[in-house]
Amino acid sequence: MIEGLLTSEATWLHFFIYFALTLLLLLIVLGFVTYAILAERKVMGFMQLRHGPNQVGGRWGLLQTVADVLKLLIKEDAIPRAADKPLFILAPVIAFTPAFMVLAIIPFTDRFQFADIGVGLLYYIAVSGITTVGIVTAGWASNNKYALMGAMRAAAQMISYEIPLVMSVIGVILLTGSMNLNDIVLAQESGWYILWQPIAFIVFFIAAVAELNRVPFDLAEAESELVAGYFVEYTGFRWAFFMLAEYVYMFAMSALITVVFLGGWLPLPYLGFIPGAVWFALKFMVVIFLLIWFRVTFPRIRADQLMEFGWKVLLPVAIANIFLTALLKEWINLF
Amino acid sequence: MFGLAKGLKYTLKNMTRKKLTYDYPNEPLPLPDRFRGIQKFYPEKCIVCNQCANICPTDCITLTGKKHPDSSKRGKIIDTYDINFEICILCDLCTEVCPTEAIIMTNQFELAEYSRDELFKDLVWLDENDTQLRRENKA
Amino acid sequence: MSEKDKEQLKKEAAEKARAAAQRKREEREKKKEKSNDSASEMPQTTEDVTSNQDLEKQKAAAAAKAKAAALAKKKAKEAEGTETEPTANQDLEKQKAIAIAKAKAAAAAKRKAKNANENGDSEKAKAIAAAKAKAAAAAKAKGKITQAKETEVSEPITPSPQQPILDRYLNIVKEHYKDDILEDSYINRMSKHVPTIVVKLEHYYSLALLFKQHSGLHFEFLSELHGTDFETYMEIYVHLYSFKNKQSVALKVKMDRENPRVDSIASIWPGANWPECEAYDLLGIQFTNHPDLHRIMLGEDWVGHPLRKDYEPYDVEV
Amino acid sequence: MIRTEEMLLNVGPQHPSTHGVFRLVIKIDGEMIIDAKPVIGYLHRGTEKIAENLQYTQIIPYTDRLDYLAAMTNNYVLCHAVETMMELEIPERAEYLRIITMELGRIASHLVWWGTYLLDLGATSPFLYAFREREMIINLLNEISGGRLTFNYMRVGGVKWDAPDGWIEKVKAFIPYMREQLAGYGDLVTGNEIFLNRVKGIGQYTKEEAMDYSLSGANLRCTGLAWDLRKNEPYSIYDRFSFEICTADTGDAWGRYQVRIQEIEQSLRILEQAVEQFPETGEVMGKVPKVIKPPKGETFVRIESPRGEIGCYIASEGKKEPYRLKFRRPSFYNLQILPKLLVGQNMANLIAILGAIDIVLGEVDG
Repeated sequence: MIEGLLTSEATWLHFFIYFALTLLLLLIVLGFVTYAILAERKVMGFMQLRHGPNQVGGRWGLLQTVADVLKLLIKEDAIPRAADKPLFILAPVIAFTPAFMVLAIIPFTDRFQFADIGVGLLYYIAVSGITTVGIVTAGWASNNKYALMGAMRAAAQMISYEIPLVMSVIGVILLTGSMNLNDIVLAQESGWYILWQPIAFIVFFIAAVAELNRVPFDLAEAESELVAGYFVEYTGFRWAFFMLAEYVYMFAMSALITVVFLGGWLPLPYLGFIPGAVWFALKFMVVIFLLIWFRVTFPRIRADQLMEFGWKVLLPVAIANIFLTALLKEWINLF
Repeated sequence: MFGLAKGLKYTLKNMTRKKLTYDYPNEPLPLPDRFRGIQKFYPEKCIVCNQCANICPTDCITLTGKKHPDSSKRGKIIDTYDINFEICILCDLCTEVCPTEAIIMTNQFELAEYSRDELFKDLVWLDENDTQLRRENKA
Repeated sequence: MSEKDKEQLKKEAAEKARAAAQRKREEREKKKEKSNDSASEMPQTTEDVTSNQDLEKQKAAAAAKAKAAALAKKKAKEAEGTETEPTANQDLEKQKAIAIAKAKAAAAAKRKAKNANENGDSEKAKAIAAAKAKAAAAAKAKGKITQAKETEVSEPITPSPQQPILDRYLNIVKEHYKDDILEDSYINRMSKHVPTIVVKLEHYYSLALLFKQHSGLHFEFLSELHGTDFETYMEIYVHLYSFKNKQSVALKVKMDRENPRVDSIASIWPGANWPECEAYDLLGIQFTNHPDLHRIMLGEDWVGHPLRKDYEPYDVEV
Repeated sequence: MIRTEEMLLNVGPQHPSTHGVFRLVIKIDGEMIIDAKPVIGYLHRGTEKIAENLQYTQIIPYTDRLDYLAAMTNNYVLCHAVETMMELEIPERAEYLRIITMELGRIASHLVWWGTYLLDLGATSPFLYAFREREMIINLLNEISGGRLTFNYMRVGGVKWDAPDGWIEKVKAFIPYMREQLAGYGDLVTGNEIFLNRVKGIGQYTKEEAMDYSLSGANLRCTGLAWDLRKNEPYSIYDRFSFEICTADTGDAWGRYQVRIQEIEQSLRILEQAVEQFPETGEVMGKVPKVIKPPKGETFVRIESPRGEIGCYIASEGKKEPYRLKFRRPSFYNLQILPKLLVGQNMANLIAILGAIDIVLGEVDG
């Protein structure tokens, strides 16, 4: 449907339809962010024997995040005097934009996708890498030692983990023979890639958590060490932008994992009567839950150990996986 | 990896356990009888012996007595009695030394005020403070 | 008017103005000084200190008198046969050797008495009384009886179980030093019978070093170090412990109160570093050769040393 | 050409992981620490000076505020010092109550350490689990003393209150519960590979260094020296209980972790026996003169607090007030080794090392 719109005649009507659809996605994403934060707090609360937010919006605290965002919006916008002002203002934007841009290529169902690019996977990884620039910019522009250290950590971490992330999906690409996300989903009809590529999944998942800067890889923030890392000087809506970027990115990454390894909108056998959107949402939520669950349980990894793990464990394993997959593919082709 | 899995199992198990936090300001905090909260003062029991003011480690109690109005009786009665809750540490020593139990502890512990002056509690306030009085006052 | 005249006039005017300004300034300064004089009446002037000293001397004299009175009382009591309470306060200027000898004599007598009579309490009591009398007699025979010795002699209980340990310490110290470097040594019964050694100020460091390094002493653990202001002198109290020998010792050193200065032992036990800083901060004791002596608790701009007994709180705002 | 620069970083006095107002000025090269200088005194309240004008009973509430995580031991050390001077006889029942409350306090203190240490390392949950159990202990102590943190429970010659009805049974029921939770802690943290990597080999020192720097408590025992004043110089009635001195031989943060966790177990053992032997009846206050006036002289006693060796020195002139009162505060001594441990470590290890020493700033600053 959307694909049709893109290639159709450029009329005002089509523009508005497309615009409306984009707005819809934006609302979905913002709605997701609102409730992902709530869900995270609730799940963390439950696992820690607390109730979590339950004051604003009834027993389940449904309006808690809304109230928080409102508070952030009316907060004073403080910019440190010694900060590099233009960069300080620009940084949240740089961090935030790519997180939204990557959403364009995610196939939520077989119909609902904004851009069906041939190299979708590559596009995702390339664009998402820009977020790091935003984080480093923020850390530099704040003119704060903690922020700078956080930014440096973030840069080192992103570079080290981008590589295993890419390497691990090469196995999937080898099996599919395409970098198009629709093709990847359709290739999983015989079985999800989590079954065919378990090693790739584990490597990808770990690298993804690191890319998302989440526990146990939250070194860039590291509340107990660097106070708040790169956004220590940010307040109000600028800070909210970082938060938003983080959660939108989490949304995108979970969606990507769902698409690449969990068969996207594909149903389980004999359950095809349930619509694809529901399947997608279910798998997506499992991934999100996993991320939250990790956050509740694990302590933070140390910076040098993180590097060591990335380069000495994940990367060799990912490369070995490519080799194995190639062998497997040849072997299957033999018969 | 095994240790990580064990940890994950532990947190998951706790997800369904009974929650420990409760709705504090709406649900009062259950406190034992011996709890040391803001003092209650009985002016009629006080014999102005000054022991509480003397034992107070932070010197937050000031009191004055006056002659008994009924001239046939001896001794003094209390005139003013102030506790400065800016410096009171609720150590319970004043109630411990009081021979007549004229000053006792209550279970009331919420002391937040908007100004420091309001923390200066006088005889009237301390006399009227009679919620959740402590039953057992002497060891 | 020529320009020169003008200039001269200007100069003169300027000079006048300057002179006036000068005068004003001087006046102002004078005023300031006056006000300063009235404002800066801090208690720590030399006069006050000396008067304090005088006071202390008087106090000391009074204390001595009181002691003498107490002594007389005690003697009377002894004659009646009642037991006097052991006051732990030894008179520190007395020679320890005699004291120890006497204590030993008392102990021997006591032991004898104990050995001889183990049948009944009454007998025991009698024996103890006899022993005491003997010891007292022996002490008297020696002539110069001092208060400290008497209290030790009249002690009703057996010598402390720690006495041999203290003797051993003293022997080791004697081996290493020709002259007498100790001011005093005794068992502090109030402090779980810890052998206590008071060393002369100049030998403090070397004795501490000996205590750590000698294999028979080997106090490798500094448990506590602090100073006390005793009004007539300052004192450093060091509690040492040997994990090897399972023994402890309290090492004390006294110093002049007006200019307290002592060697630092932080190079022997690094653990003494901060406690010495604390003693410096709160009591003003100077530790020579300390690696980093600074005011650890109060900050460098604090006036005075709070734990000194003559401390007057100094507050800018008051 | 890359130019590097040293950076001076002010960690604290307000920082999430300094556990109070503790300031650390570090010189760093990248994330590597070249030099560290601790600055303390932000919480100095002059307890020792205040105490010179107070009667002994009045000092007890002040001791609560030194090591506010284990106030019972602080209460005890002061009372013990005065009792040693006056040679007082303490009734049996009071001794047992003292032991029970002190050991409960020790467990509570170690639980706080466990929770906050993991919080320093980035794990949020253990803190809440630890506080669940600590809350139960605090409730128990609240029931007997009337305070949740500042107990003011012990008195010279005994304790203030007798145990309320059913209190001993509650303690009895708490012991197996705590054991069960302790096993859970093991699942959650002790076997966790990330955690092990964070603590093993971190902040290591030898036995000799530990002794030199006057370390005590778990900081000393983690080097393999079996030294516990409860066992080696028994005070109160600790010689009646059988328990072991927990040691580790690694001398690093992992060793300290193990020692503290085992100490919780040993404290439970002591509690178990104490509750079993608890006398049915008896006084809780010994025969004490109305006004406490220790004789002229001085004393120094030391006991084992959760943080190490806490000592109390009293110089008395035979008056109601002490002439000089001095506390040997274990955290103050333990913290001295910090600069030495930090050199050459990175920022993340700073937190791990500082946390493992287990300081309470109220105690460091006196």
